[in-house]
Amino acid sequence: MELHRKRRIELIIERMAYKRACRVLEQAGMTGYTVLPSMAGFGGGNRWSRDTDISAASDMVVVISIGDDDKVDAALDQIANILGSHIGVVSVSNVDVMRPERF
Amino acid sequence: MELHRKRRIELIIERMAYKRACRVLEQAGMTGYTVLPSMAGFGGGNRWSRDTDISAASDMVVVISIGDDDKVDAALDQIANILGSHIGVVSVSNVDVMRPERF
Amino acid sequence: MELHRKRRIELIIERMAYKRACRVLEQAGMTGYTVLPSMAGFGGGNRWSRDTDISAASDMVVVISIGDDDKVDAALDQIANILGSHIGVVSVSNVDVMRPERF
Amino acid sequence: MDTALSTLLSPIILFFMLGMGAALLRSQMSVPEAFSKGLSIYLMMAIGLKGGVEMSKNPLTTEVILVLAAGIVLSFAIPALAFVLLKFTTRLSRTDAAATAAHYGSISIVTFVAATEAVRLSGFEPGGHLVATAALMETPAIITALILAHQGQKARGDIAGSERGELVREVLLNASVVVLVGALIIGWIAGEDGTANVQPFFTGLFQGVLCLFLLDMGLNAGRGLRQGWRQMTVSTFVFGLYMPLISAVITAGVCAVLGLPVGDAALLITLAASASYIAVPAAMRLALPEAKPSVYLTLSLGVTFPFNVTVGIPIYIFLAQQAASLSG
Amino acid sequence: MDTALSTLLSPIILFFMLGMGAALLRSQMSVPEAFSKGLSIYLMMAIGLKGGVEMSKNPLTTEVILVLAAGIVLSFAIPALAFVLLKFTTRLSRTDAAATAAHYGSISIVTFVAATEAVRLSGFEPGGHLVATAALMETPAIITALILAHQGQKARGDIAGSERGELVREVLLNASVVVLVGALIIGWIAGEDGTANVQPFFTGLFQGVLCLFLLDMGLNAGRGLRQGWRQMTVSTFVFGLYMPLISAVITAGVCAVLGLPVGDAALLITLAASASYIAVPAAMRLALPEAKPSVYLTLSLGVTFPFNVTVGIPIYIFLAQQAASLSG
Amino acid sequence: MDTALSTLLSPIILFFMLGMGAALLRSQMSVPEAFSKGLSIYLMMAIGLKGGVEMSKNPLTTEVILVLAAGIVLSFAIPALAFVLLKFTTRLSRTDAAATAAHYGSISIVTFVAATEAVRLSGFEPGGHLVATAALMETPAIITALILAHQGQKARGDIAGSERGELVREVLLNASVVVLVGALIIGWIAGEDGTANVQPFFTGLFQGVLCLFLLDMGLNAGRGLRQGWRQMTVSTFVFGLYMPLISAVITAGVCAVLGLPVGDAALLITLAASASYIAVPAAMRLALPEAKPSVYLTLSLGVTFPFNVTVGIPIYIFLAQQAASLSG
Ligand SMILES: Nc1ncnc2c1ncn2[C@@H]1O[C@H](COP(=O)(O)O)[C@@H](O)[C@H]1O
Ligand SMILES: Nc1ncnc2c1ncn2[C@@H]1O[C@H](COP(=O)(O)O)[C@@H](O)[C@H]1O
Ligand SMILES: Nc1ncnc2c1ncn2[C@@H]1O[C@H](COP(=O)(O)O)[C@@H](O)[C@H]1O
Ligand code: NA
Ligand code: NA
Ligand code: NA
Repeated sequence: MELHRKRRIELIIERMAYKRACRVLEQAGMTGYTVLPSMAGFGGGNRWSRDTDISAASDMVVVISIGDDDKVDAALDQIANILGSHIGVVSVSNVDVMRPERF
Repeated sequence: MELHRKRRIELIIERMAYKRACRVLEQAGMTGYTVLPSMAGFGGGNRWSRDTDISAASDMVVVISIGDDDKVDAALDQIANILGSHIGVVSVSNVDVMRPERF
Repeated sequence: MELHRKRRIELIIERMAYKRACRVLEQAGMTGYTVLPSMAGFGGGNRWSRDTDISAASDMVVVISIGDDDKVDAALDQIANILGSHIGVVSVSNVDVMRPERF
Repeated sequence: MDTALSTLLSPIILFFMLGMGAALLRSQMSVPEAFSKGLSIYLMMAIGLKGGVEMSKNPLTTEVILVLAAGIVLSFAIPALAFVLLKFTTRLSRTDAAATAAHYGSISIVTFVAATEAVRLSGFEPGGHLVATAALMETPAIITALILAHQGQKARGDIAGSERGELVREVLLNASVVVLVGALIIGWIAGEDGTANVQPFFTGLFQGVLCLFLLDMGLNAGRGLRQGWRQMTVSTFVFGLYMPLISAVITAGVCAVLGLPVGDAALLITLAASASYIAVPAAMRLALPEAKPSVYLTLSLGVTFPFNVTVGIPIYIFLAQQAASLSG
Repeated sequence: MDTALSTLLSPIILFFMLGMGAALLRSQMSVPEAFSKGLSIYLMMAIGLKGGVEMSKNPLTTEVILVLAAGIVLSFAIPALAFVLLKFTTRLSRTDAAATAAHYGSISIVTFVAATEAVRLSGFEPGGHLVATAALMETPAIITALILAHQGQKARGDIAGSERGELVREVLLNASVVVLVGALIIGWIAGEDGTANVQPFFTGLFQGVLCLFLLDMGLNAGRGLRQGWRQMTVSTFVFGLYMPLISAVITAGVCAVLGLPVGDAALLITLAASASYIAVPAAMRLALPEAKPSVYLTLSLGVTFPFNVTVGIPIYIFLAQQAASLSG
Repeated sequence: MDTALSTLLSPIILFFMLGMGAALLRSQMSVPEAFSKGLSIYLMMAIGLKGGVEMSKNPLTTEVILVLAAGIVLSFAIPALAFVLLKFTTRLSRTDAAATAAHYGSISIVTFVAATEAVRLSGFEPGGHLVATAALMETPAIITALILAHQGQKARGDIAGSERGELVREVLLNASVVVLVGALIIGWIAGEDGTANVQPFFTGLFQGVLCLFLLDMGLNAGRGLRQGWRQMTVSTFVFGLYMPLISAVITAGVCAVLGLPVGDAALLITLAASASYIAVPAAMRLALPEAKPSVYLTLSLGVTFPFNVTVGIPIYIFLAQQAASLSG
């Protein structure tokens, strides 16, 4: 199985802003992303938990997107802008994929 | 804390097919996996969202499985076969674990 | 976009014990974590599935926490203690982040 | 056509339109999946119980058995017709056409329930065995579709990780078959007296829950349509409108031959005209993963379902009246 | 003040206190989010339908239109007052003060529903158009707050990925506006007869469901208070207690001028005094992401909401009686 | 034994069997966790309220206090007996045996509810204080088990991250204790009149909701059994069948001595015979994480629960009748 090096963005971001982040990923040319719900967390000294948080205000979701170096760089610039206003954390790591033409 | 290098499979796959992927992981000798729900995504030009998608057809889940190089390679061969028919994306990365004998 | 190398803990742990793990992360000085629900899994020869598991006993959650090397090491020591009694798997990987002062 | 209007203005249909409208206007509101899945189990229990209780009051007549048989035959036959029409009028691949055809041979329980309410509103009382017919019509269409899809193709090796029996289990033991058939048998065993205590829940609330459920179905259908319509050609789109009418007319003929009363005929026609959007898509993902869900789901959920719930059902009641007057 | 006590000892309020107590004692229990979100959709459908049916019985009088207009004006005006008070008495930033002010101009549907039950218990019957007023009062406050926040500040570029219309869609097509207004119109169209079949679900169960929902609201409010109170100063905390009273007194004056009956006045006062904790926080995250949710959420959900549900509502009914006797 | 049959053929039990059958046949259907957790909160509110209302009608007699005390004593004592039996007849480790024993000392609310319905069907009316007894019996068993597990073992350091009070909070403030005890007190305070408005929801729907809930419980029990049975020996398996009977016979003796009426006796016997599968497993994961959940969960949920719901309850009613006739 031949594998190819790509970059994986993992963006933890407040729920109300995730669609903005997704649009940014699409505009940067990322071919796909997947959004996972989260149920609890801690940041800035505060704990939150989804089942006891009636508004979407402190709810976070996780956006995963795998893509080429260039596209990831383009996306990160825009994500930095979003995270200037919105609550969230972004990290990038190396992953190996099988069908490189799809990313 | 001594750490040991292993490989981590992250398989994003349509819900209806995830049990096939899990059987493949078990057959390849992976000692465990965990399946996470997802709530939205984008791929092939289409957006989907779980709460507004009455059938399981475009719902994706994420399967995480950590294991030895050999077993991961064996699993990837079979996963490639599944992804020949089913919707999904697989990626592999390096991780460090504490109790290597468990993988 | 300048990126900085950090470590990412991914702890898969039984639901009843996740708050213990979170306290450990906080005590070790990690600045944040996010907890994701999972829906199914396999380990030790047993499959489990959330929708058909009325008690929280075999339910797993995934705790993600990104931080400095030192803090991660401190946290791992304590997590090793927890995993001596509780069901779970921990792995660590390298990630790049944008605002290093936040971790 | 006065009852047609009063059907259209019943709260159930109005809530459906509300949901559909909100989705088309890109409202972000949604009913949580876990909640609406729970409601759907409630609805299936309720109609299963009701059907079973009614069946327990009458002996199994030949007419009942004929209706069941007619349902099965229709579910087997309609996909073949749908497949031919799709291959002639659209550019869908063999697999896509077969998968889509399966949806039209199978049924939509929500359409069935909405039709039941409309039939009652029009003053007819359908028999309990129509619920059994609905359950029996879910599956045969899938078999026809698989034969059509694989016909004349070299056998393909199994997908890794697939298991003997997983498709059969999915098709024969999915939630709607288990709950519908199970509740039907329970209603049959327990009878009117045995189920008296649970009636406030299953009968009293039924129409209210249906409003809530149809609001969600409207949201689903509207979003399905909005997201999927760009991938559809005009010829596939119109298939979603004329195919239910063709099935309805054929079934009206069958009803006339069998001499069914209006209530039963209206429901059998609705079942034939309705298209699956839960059970069959799931089965297709297992059995024909190469078929594109965006095609068959947009058609059955985004086009045919709203058509049936709003315009279709009054037409099917009208056809049932014609069929009954022909045979009567 | 006998009815005040009987309000406080009604199961609805007792379940609220149970939830709040459990949360303050750090119980880990919770109502699943999907379930309580489903229940909230039920509650909004129920009050929308009920309001619509009642409005269908009477023609649209000038009084009705005046109440609707008064609601809109209050929703626009209250945030300006709240903003001034916050800037004078607390150290909140301009943005935080504006965002918080928006919550107090908008409304809390659950407070409204609890007040409706209490008003009925006290022997008054509020009009159906108060539901419409509630829906209309959700939004204007947001506009005032945005003007206050941006006033005298240099324009900031848009956040990446933001889309024209996303805020408008969030504000005008959120779940509570869609369901409330939609159900109101459906109730209006279908009328008493048309909705008779769905009454067992929407009317019979209403108060029971409310108990369950308020148990969850108590858990939410208690946890909100426990987690957020350390980040609050005394001056912000007391704002959450006196602001509803100020809004209530002003609105009582308006009611006296308009000569509203006690039931309607009590609900309009409650709406003015209540603070949003779902719709406005969501809008603020989109429009003013720099404002700290821990401030405005703790205030509206952890302080003002419990205050209103327990102590506030009896006071507002009392004020409504005074206003009515003044004008009568 | 005619009532035994009619119990077995009641819709509630039939839906349980349907779920269990579907799970054993490997159906993939499931009730969403969020939905069934919501329903379980409803059920606990309903029985709590009902118990409280009934207790409000009668003064607190010595008999009531004796029943409460008997329940507590049984919950303390049964685990000791169960532990000895497990150590003698099986190869379970000390920890596993202690953890399993805790489950049998504690109770299953669903079994209690099913028994309440069966007792009513048999023509007896249980007292409201049995609900309070149920709540009181949840916890003592855990204490006995912890003593048994730690006895004669060197003290182990605390697990990292564990917090003083987390176990106590989990055990005394878990959802079932909070809701059950809270609703009981609310029912007591509000009384029959005060809860009249919420009765349609909490009483009218009760049995219907129970059907839906037991369908899900059947699915859970069936899957628990199917997944766990390979890890069980015959001796642990049969423990799940005879232990409830032993507890039942002992409790029947207690009931005879106390001279309890049939309805109360049947429920106290059922409580003693039932085994926890929610509260105790959660507590054991915190307090005895080394104990294997696959053992205790398969036993209590996969073996004892189905046994009790189908065969056990009729036996316990029969034992209660014998006890009453002995003492009467
Ligand atoms: N590059 C990607 N990164 C993360 N998730 C992806 C990616 N591509 C596809 N996906 C997920 O896989 C689903 C199907 O994608 P596709 O196979 O491109 O139609 C999408 O809806 C996403 O949820
Ligand atoms: N190698 C692995 N990769 C991913 N998840 C795992 C792995 N091993 C165990 N798990 C998860 O941890 C749970 C308990 O596993 P175990 O400790 O092996 O009984 C499993 O049910 C999985 O959800
Ligand atoms: N270091 C981190 N690792 C993982 N998740 C984080 C981290 N920091 C913050 N988060 C998540 O982001 C949310 C907001 O964090 P903050 O921006 O620090 O207020 C938290 O509630 C967590 O869910
Ligand atoms: Na059909
Ligand atoms: Na207000
Ligand atoms: Na017991």
